[in-house]
Amino acid sequence: MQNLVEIRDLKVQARSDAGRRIEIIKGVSFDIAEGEIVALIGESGSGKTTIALTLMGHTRPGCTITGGTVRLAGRDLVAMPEAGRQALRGTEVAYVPQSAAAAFNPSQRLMDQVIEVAQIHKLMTPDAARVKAVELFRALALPEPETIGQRYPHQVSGGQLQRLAAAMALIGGPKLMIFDEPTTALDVTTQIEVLRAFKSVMKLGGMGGVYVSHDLAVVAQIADRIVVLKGGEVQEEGPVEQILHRAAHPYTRELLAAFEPVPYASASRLQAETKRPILEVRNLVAGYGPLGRDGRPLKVALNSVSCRLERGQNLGVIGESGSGKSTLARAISGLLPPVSGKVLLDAHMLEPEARARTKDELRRLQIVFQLADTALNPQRPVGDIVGRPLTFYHGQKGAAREARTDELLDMVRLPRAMKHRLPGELSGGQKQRVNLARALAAAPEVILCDEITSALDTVVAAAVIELLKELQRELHLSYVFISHDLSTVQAICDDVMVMLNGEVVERLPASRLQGGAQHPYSQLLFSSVPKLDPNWLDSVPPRAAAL
Amino acid sequence: MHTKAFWPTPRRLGYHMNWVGMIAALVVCFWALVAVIGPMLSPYPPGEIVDFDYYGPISAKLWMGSDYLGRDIFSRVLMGARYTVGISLAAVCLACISGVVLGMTAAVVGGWLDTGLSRFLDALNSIPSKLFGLVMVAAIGSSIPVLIVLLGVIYTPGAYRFARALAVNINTMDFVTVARARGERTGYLVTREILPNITGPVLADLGLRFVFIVLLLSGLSFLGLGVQPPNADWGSLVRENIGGLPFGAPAVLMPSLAIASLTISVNLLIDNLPVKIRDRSE
Amino acid sequence: RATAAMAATPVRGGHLKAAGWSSSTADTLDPAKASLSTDYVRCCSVYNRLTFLDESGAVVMELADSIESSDATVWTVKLKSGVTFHDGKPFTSADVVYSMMRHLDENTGSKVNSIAKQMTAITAVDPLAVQITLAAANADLPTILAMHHFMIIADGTTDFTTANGTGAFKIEMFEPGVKSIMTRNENYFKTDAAFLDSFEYFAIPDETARVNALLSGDIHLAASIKPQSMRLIETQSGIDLVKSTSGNYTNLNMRLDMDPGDKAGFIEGVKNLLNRETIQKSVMRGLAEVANDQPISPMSPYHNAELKARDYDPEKAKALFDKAGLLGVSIPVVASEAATASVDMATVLQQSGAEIGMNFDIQRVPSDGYWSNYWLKAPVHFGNINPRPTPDILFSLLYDTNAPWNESQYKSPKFDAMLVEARGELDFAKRKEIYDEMQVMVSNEAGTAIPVFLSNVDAKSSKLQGLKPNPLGGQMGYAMAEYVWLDA
Amino acid sequence: MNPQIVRLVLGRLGVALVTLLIVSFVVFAATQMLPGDVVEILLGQAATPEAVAALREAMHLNDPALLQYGRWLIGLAQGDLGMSYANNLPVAGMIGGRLANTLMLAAVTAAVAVPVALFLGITTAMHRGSVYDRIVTTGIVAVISVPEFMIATLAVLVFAVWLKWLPALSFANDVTSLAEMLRVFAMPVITLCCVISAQMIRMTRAAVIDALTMPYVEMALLKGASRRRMVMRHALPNAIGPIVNAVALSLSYLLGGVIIVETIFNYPGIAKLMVDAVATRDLPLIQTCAMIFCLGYLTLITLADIIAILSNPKLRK
Ligand SMILES: Nc1ncnc2c1ncn2[C@@H]1O[C@H](COP(=O)(O)OP(=O)(O)OP(=O)(O)O)[C@@H](O)[C@H]1O
Ligand SMILES: Nc1ncnc2c1ncn2[C@@H]1O[C@H](COP(=O)(O)OP(=O)(O)OP(=O)(O)O)[C@@H](O)[C@H]1O
Ligand SMILES: [Mg+2]
Ligand SMILES: [Mg+2]
Repeated sequence: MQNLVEIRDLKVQARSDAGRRIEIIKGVSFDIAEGEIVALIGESGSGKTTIALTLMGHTRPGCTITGGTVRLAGRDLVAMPEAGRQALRGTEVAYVPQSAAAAFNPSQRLMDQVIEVAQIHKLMTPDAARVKAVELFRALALPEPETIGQRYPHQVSGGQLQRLAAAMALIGGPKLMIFDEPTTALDVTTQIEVLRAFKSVMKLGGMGGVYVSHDLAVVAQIADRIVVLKGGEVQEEGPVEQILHRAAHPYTRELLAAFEPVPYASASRLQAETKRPILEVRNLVAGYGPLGRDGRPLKVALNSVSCRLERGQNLGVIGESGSGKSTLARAISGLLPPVSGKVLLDAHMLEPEARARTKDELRRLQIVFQLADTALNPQRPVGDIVGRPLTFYHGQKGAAREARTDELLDMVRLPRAMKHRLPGELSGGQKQRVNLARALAAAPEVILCDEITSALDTVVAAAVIELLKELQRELHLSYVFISHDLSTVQAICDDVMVMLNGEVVERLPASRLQGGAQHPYSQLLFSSVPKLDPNWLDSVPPRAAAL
Repeated sequence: MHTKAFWPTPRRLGYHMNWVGMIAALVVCFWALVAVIGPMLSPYPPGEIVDFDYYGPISAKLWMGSDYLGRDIFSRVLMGARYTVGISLAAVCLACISGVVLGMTAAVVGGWLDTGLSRFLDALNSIPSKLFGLVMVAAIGSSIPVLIVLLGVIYTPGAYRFARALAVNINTMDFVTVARARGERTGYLVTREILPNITGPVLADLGLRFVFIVLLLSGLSFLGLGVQPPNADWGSLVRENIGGLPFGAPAVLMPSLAIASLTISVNLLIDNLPVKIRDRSE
Repeated sequence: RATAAMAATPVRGGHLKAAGWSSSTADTLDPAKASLSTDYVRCCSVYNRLTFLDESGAVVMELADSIESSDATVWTVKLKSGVTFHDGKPFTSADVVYSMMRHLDENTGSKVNSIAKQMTAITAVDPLAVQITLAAANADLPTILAMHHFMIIADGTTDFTTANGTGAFKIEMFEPGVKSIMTRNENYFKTDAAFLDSFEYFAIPDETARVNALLSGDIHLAASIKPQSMRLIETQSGIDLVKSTSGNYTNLNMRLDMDPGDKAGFIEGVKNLLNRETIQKSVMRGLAEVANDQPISPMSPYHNAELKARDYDPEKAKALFDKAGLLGVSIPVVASEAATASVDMATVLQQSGAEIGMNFDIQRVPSDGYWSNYWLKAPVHFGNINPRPTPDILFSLLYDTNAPWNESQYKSPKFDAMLVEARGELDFAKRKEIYDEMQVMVSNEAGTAIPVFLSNVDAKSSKLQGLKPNPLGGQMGYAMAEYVWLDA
Repeated sequence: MNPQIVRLVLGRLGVALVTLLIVSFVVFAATQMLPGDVVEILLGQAATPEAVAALREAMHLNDPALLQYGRWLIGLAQGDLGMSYANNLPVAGMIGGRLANTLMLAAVTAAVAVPVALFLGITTAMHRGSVYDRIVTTGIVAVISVPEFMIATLAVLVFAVWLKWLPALSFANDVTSLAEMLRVFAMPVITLCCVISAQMIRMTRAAVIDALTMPYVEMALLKGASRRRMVMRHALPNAIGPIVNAVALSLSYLLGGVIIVETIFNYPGIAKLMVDAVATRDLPLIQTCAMIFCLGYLTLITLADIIAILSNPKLRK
């Protein structure tokens, strides 16, 4: 019998900056049966999105399908004229993008955008479409299904928007749904609700689906079959159980391995603990906007936060998006002067503003940012970026600086030749290493790491964590490690602090994370982390409060 | 591993420019060259009346005909290049340098400096440029330095606005924050972190502004404020010979062509600026 | 020719649109303050003078019936009877007295205050007779009274937002700097004049635009056309040119009391270095007559024909400059579009200078403000002098020691004495003799170099008839409105 | 109304007001620098020193500049624009008719140029890279590069002198009917359109192209929307901010920048009035004209800002 989708020997070419043609999809073939959900998994840049888009007969600007066929319900999307594809999009096959926040037109009401498919293809009257949309909202467990459509995209949360995107895709009654990393940008607590909603509507509609992700645990919950991609080629293909438990391909195994947290042995646990913490924060209050009459900012992002970090140890800070994690890092480093509270470095009080701090204080406390893309000046070569702190703090110049730069690149496992490259010519993982090397150049004692692994894919992130650990051993560093990903925190921290709405709700040693949490929010957070078990999602009790 | 110099090889780093851009660049270079050496090549002094005929046609003696007084247009166009290209270039550099420096500083320092500068330059910008030029020339007289400064001042607010908007965006980037956290001073932030990231758009803007300055200069010539005779910029040449337009006299067509070729080329050059290419997908 | 004869018969009716070259918000209907050509044209069409000059330069009575004097000091002016103002008021001697007295009042801001000052008493003898007493004898009074500023307004007029005159046209609309529209005065006292139904006058300062407006048929007359535009106009059918050489000139003023004009030899050097022929041929395209540094034009009966124009003599000039120690010194020369053709003349001088190692540095300044900021003030600058009816007026305005516009600060007691003497001299031959000598003096001694007399060219549609040259300037000495007509 | 919008709009108005104050100072300072004595111009060269001194006193010209500035500013605030030095008429009366002319020309030009520019800008963005796009964008560059007096003179020669279709002057002809008005305004409007629409087209095109790269436009494509729908429904509404800004900047040119067009077509607008005023050193008139230009500019820019604020759905209730 005929499959819903048959992809045969698909080849996609892209034009490189210099006009050279490169093949980014190198002959991919797989099928999707009616009602089956197939997951595409692989590292960043492996071609997942590209393949997903070819299912709609679309390629990004600069790319072209150069060979093979993509059959949807028997019709070849590659050979079809553009008008024919236009007619299929939204009706036969629909797409749920990675970032719904970006995919919604900010100047139109949600309802108008949800029913747009019906209008474009004249599937039903606008009123009928609206009725159907409300039904879908209800099915997707959106709050206030009757009125939520009247809002604008910025007036709903990320998780809700992601479900609205699904509603937008579903309204045309497609046979095939494509989800492109629909939960990657969400908090774990939100992710679980969204996954649940997707799973239920898919089951209900009996539709076929493609689910793109790099997270094996998420895929395990929703997919029937997994296709593992790397470098534009299929590495391995099989039912979920088989991939999870009997993976044949080394890359798949690497993926699985990166998922398992490596137990962390503290570097300094073994040494005699000094009583003097290297960094201490007392009752820090900080926020944004003008100060109010009570001396507090308009938007308080940190409400009396205290914590301490022992020398040679690591402190994890965890919490959902917007809980104030980054604000804490900015307040400690003096970028956002706190309105009250104290920051002590090695028992010595620091000025609230970075500008007022001495060079030496600044040197001892370094900060590394999440997005390596924006944290590195795109116009300066790597050597300059890493060398600047050497000149600035240590007055090194010329050959001495060159030599030290080389050492630092060695330290973060980058080839010395990278010195001459611009950041734009590096991969995400490499950028993050440069970012780290720059902090190390200052010869700091404490490094504040703000989500430094969140933008990396799992295999690369694991390597960076390993590197951090090694550096700590060699250089006696202490880290404040901010993340929303529990397993990374577990992999590197001694103590963990859970934040919610600018307050610390719980502090506990990393070893007691599982099962040790007392605060209900911490419990929710920890229990929401997906497991590699395909039945995990159904086993977690639904909880409306997370919405 | 051997110590081979890791200078990017041409395969990895190059400049690409299409043929339109290339032709435009050639024309611009040509006029720049004429501005430098042109007057040495001119067959007659620009002020000498060499022909008793006026609006004369192209001939072996007068390569571009004669003007309304019977002077050699070819010599005058060569001489005008120096003024049009020179004044406009100096003015555009002045406007862009001051605008960009002020804009970046305002964006980085913020606060009152930003507010004050923005308001003041906005105020300047709101005065129509030709009338501002008219009042200022009436007030302080016309000479080449005055013209350059005047045109520079007129176009500074625009450059400021543009540079400030770009710099404000760059200023929010994490790498600037990192530099701040490191304790860097404003001077470093402006020159090393912000400037390299806005040069592209600023250059494009500079080119467009150059065109506007050339045109404003000719507009000022129309109002009788411009370069001193017997010298003249191209705008003045067009203006003083406009009476020859009905006969299609080369005296009016040639300087017009010169202006058009320069401004169109500059525009096309900007639109097709060479793109720096590093092939990232290897 | 038949057509010419037919065309010579005036036709009544029509709306004339004519364009001058300058106007501003300072445009006025007050004849005492009139200073731009548009003012003169407008005032001429609504007011009358006591006398005017015909195309031969002869004095003709207008509002006056006769002007007589036995000693050239006390003059009796008999007025025409039956003349009425636009508002119906009869014209009497009171109006004349009021009009004349205004020029003596400092607060009026009259442009001819200095000339009017010689009238020590102006009294009404009876309703149709006025007696004017002069400080000293002046035989030219009838000519002086033909000056545009001495137009007659109604007694007691202070408001000049509109005009109440005796002229051929009534003001219908007047907007300073924009335009004015006049309609025929049906009660005009001259019967064979004022043929047009209405007359619209405005300025198009841009010469090219003015010519184009004429060529496209938007206007009937474009005043004061540049020589370079003639080639275009001559190719067009239906367009005529009216040329008049009237004594208008653009001159180079070198102040005798300032460096470098105070250095002996400089002024003479410049006068020798001015290539008059090039200016006449190239700059003016032949629409000029070579002059010799004195202001009395060949049109005037007092012109000294003996005084030949200086030859272009760069060698002599070089020697003179060398003697003055000025060779190679940069000398600023101020020129402006405001003074007709001055920039081009400066260029010619500069080029001649360059050939003998003299460095004239042309400073072209904007036309606006030129007359108040540079004229009479800069050490070396250009001026432009409109035609005046008599040598006396020219000399007393421009060369007398106390002349208000003594352009080069020429100060000669002998010259001043001769001026007074000639003024009171009623005998033409004797007078001419004195003026001849004065012309030689000015030509040799004053710091004013007058290279050529400019011809004025007005271009008009051939529909417009009756326009003749006049010594007082273009557009029939600005008074064309009542004489011209439009062929249907 | 959303209080945040009200706050933002009030903020913009406040900023405009402050700018206007600064402008008034700049204008006053610049006019004070003009050489040439008004009194001498008024009284003529022959005036006695006493008369000059008396008039100076009467006109308060001997007061300190700051006092004069204060007096002028207070007058402005009360709507008293002063008397013209040149002909002693109230400045307000002299400006009135001229301002109406300028606004009329500006309005007709805007009515023609803005729709044309938006159309061309949007369609070129839609068909980016096509032959049509290339022709239009190259044409724009060519048009920007020609001095406007050249365009105007050429237009007069062709349409008025040779073809005799249109009058060479705009104001010398009385307008009695709409057709007549179109004929009379045709040439200045054509010239001005050439001058101002180029920049609008460029900016509109850039803004729409920018908006077309947004993910929600790609999303619309994946919903099966046509190219037209993508541009009109998704890209355009989000490009309003930069587009109105470009339009406002271009239109502000129509007030003070049209001096050359006014000169060539002999159109009695306010720019020419100001040039005349500079020539006669008529300070009250110069100052008032300059203030009108600045006010016009600030009004347009502020209006554009407010439209941009209102079109931003994040701020809409
Ligand atoms: N327009 C384009 N021009 C050139 N190369 C492209 C283009 N679009 C994608 N590529 C390249 O194609 C490859 C596959 O890209 P794709 O977006 O499909 O990856 P992905 O697996 O979805 O990655 P991610 O997990 O980061 O979303 C990458 O190497 C990418 O750099
Ligand atoms: N510049 C700012 N102005 C106003 N409010 C801000 C600003 N930056 C952050 N906030 C607010 O402060 C609160 C804390 O933000 P913060 O960036 O510290 O969160 P976070 O925990 O780091 O979140 P994420 O995981 O998304 O990075 C949030 O509610 C955020 O909206
Ligand atoms: Mg992807
Ligand atoms: Mg954060």
